[in-house]
Amino acid sequence: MIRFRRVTKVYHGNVYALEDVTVDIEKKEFAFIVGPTGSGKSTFFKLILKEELPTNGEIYIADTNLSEIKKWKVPYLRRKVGCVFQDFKLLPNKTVYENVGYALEVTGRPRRIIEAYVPEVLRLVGLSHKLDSYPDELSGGEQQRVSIARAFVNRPPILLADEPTGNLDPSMSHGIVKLLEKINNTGTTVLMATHDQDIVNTFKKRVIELKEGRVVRDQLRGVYGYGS
Amino acid sequence: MIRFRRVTKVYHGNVYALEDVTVDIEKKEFAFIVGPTGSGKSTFFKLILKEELPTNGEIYIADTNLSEIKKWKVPYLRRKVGCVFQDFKLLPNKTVYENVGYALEVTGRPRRIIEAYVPEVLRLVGLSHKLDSYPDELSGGEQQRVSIARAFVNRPPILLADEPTGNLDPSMSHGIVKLLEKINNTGTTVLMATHDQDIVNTFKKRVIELKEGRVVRDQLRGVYGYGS
Amino acid sequence: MAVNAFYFLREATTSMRRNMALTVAAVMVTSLSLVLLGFVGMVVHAGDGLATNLKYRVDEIRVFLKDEVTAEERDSLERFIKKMPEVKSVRFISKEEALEEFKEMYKDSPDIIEQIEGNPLPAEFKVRMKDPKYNKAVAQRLMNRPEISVDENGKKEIKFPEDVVNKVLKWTGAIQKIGFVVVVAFAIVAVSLVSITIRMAIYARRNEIGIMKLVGATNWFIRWPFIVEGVFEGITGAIVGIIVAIMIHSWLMTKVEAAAEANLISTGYLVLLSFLLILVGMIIGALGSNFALRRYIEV
Amino acid sequence: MAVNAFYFLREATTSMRRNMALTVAAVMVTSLSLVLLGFVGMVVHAGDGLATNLKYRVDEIRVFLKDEVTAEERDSLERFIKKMPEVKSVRFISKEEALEEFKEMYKDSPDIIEQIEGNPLPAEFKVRMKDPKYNKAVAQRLMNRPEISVDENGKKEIKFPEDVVNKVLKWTGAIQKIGFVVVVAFAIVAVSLVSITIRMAIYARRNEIGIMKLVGATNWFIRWPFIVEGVFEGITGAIVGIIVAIMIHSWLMTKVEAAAEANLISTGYLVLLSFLLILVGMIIGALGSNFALRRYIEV
Ligand SMILES: Nc1ncnc2c1ncn2[C@@H]1O[C@H](COP(=O)(O)OP(=O)(O)OP(=O)(O)O)[C@@H](O)[C@H]1O
Ligand SMILES: Nc1ncnc2c1ncn2[C@@H]1O[C@H](COP(=O)(O)OP(=O)(O)OP(=O)(O)O)[C@@H](O)[C@H]1O
Ligand SMILES: [Mg+2]
Ligand SMILES: [Mg+2]
Repeated sequence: MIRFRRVTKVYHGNVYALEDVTVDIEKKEFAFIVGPTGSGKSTFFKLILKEELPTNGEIYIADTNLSEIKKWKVPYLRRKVGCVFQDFKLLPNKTVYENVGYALEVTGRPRRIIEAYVPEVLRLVGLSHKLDSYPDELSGGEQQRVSIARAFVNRPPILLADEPTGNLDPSMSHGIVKLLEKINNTGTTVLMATHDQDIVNTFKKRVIELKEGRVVRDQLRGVYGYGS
Repeated sequence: MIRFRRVTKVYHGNVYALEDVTVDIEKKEFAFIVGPTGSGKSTFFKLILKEELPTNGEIYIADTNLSEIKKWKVPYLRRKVGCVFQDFKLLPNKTVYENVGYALEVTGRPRRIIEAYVPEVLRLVGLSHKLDSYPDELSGGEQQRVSIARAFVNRPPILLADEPTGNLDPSMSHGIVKLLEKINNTGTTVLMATHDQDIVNTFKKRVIELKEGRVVRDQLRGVYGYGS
Repeated sequence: MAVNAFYFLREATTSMRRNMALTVAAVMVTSLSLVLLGFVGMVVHAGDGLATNLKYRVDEIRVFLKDEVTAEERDSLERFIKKMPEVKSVRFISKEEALEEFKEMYKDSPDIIEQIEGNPLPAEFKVRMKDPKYNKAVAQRLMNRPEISVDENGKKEIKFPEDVVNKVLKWTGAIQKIGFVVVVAFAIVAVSLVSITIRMAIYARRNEIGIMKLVGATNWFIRWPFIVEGVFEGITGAIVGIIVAIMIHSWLMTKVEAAAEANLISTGYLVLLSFLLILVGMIIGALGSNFALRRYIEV
Repeated sequence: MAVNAFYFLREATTSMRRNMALTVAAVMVTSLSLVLLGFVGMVVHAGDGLATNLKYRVDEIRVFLKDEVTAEERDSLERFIKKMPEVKSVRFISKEEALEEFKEMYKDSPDIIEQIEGNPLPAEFKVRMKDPKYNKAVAQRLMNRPEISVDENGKKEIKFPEDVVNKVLKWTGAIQKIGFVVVVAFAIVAVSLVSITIRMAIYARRNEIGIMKLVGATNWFIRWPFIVEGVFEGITGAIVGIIVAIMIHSWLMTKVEAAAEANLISTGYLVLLSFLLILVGMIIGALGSNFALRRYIEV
């Protein structure tokens, strides 16, 4: 589903965010991406979304080479890849309902679909009572959950989650990862970057560890760190 | 140092973010604020900074009633209260160096002081190599550490930290909290909101637990949750 | 697509409501530009009217006849003149009519009229050309006609429009040139102002646009609400502009017209101008937003 | 404070460099507004010059004398007129000079001059007032002087400026009124455009301003760089505006002046206008940014 072939990403000519990364993620897989801060996890996701272009190497999504996708087709790629951004990226001028609805609206879904899907997905993340709030009226954790809701309202075949539990308390975090697991069971490929030891250790999924831009571990049923 | 007297904060007339909160935090104390997402931790900090006004009750900082502080004096209050914001709040048009320097510049410190303090504090949080990067060129964890550096470059008597480790890996998190402990030992009052069980359990400080806006626990040498 | 059109409209209106300050600013700038444009349009039109008015008087040469010319000779000359393709009309003024005119002209200076004995004034043809530029050529062709009187120096008495009129014409010519330059300048000013406004509005929302793109919106999906917004602001600006222009018109122009004793701007022209302004407003809005969006919408 | 002044300057320049698009937009708007302002200023000044020029000719009444008046009587009348406080100057024109003038005036119409026998023209005083409005009053006071000739109806022969001139004067009066209104309108337009621009620039950075306040910056600490920026943009805009205005001036006005055969705008006036525009630019920039900041800087 997602294939990285010797991918290197260099910012500004000297910041090596990813170096020689080769990874295969199969359809329906669930993998944690772990690694210290600044090790290139977010960059990994940005490359999949074609938000950044690789300096070297090839990336394939569902057997399509990203570098061969035409500019005007990029939006259609992004609709297939739901993403929970580390900094949420909510539209400040839209309410919670509108923020989530927007991801459906861009695909041209009719209104009644939106009116059915959005409240449902917001109920799943526990925000039914905040439909009409604006992002700056939400707590950090609530914003994070809106971002999660938006990423999968669209039922995309791939779901990326960049530290989706960073602002959530442990029980809420467990709930969210359980939700991701449920989504994964319906056939969605899920990639989740995280620092949360408990979660990684509890859920025992594939773990890809990055360090200074290199893949230093790729382990099925792994735990957070070697030492722990 | 910080006294809340029956403080209630209501948003929009019906969202009770804090309800009847009475808390005393002594000078030189170190306290964790814990509680599920949306329980009012950030609101607690916003009230101390006079970013929001309480709906009811009184807040005293160093024996000054916040509601009696004149408008033009609010900036001087804020210089005494360093704050690590949950969403970092970095100036997007300034480099890392300038972002941290700005907190000194607003107090009218001469250039040579700025040139001495800023690199020093950035070294402490491990960002010496990113002085000239802009916030959107940093990873989530790096942005968070810039925010931490800015909050205490000024050596304020009070330091608030709103989930300062949410985007950091466990070892970096431990380092940061150790740093906060060191700062606390020099006489600074430190309040830290967090979801991180490990940290709370390891450092064994005073724990104030909020739940739906109410203080449900206030315990010296506490742990994260009752259950754990 | 029907769903989308509705969506874009809704999107544009909510965006305008939530960014009230920006919307008001954009409408203000548009209407200011269009008021200026309309105002200049009016002034140029009025100047044009004035110029035509004056031109009307300078495409005419006066051909004086010898007193002894007979009626037949006169008619033959008249036919000769009328046959020329450059000539629009010929008017005959007899000696008596000429005297009347002279007396009328100098009725405030009785001393001059008193001095006149009998009728020293010659009969004349007032020959109007299709364009003032033919004056010389027509006069040339009349030079060898015997019916035309001759002055002391033996020169045929054919009079061209007076110097003063010529000078005024030069003036209005210059004013018209300025007017044209000013209209073009203002059109450029208007378009650039609106596009600056819209560009700033988009600049203020550049982060939002970036997010929309990451969520999978196509460029046109992002653009449309802005364009609808631009067009709407353009039209609103035009309407405000028209109201202000009409107010200025009725207040100022009536004064000028009273002074000039002429109706320089017709209602028909005002209506035309209004439609034009609305159209220009729409185009400005649409082009402005589309142009501005180009910078911030690259995948 | 010295440290701060330096800081604010640095802050303003980096901010401008980093928000190049906005800076260029603000400068463009300022200079456009000031070009308009300067242009209108020039036109009004030119119109003013034209009007003074014409006024010069209408503050003069002509007092005709009886042929039989002696030199002493004439001198006594001249002294009587000169004593009046409203009178600026008196010029005597003898019968001979009057005839000369008449002949000169009608040199193109020999038939009229031929009709004149002897010298039917009276001697006259050309009496120039300090202001045209005194014409009537002075004439009134001359009504019972016996030296002044009388027409057939027994009315004293005192001539007022001619109707045509009056009409032109009405015109220029109207133009000046319009000019004044336009100058005021453009000043308002300029200030509001700049303040819109700066408000939008600040709107685009409202989050930044919020952060600065949370970090402990006082309102003035936040305001100063914006004000420096506004003033700088105002001055730059003014300079661009002046250059454009001078270019327009030299291109267009020389044409008009050639047509009008008069030098309507002096270099001194242009220099004055330039200084004025720079000053206005600075004030616009400072006021605009300060005004705009008020909305977003509340603790
Ligand atoms: N736009 C950019 N320009 C320059 N450097 C960048 C840019 N984006 C990221 N980097 C750098 O690339 C490195 C990897 O960043 P990335 O955001 O991928 O890390 P991360 O693993 O997501 O870290 P975190 O856990 O802190 O979010 C960091 O050193 C960062 O400073
Ligand atoms: N400006 C606001 N307007 C309306 N409601 C608000 C506003 N700010 C916060 N709230 C609400 O107040 C409650 C408490 O918010 P707060 O940000 O204090 O929570 P928190 O404890 O910091 O949560 P988290 O751990 O998720 O950051 C939440 O329900 C939130 O939706
Ligand atoms: Mg990251
Ligand atoms: Mg919070």
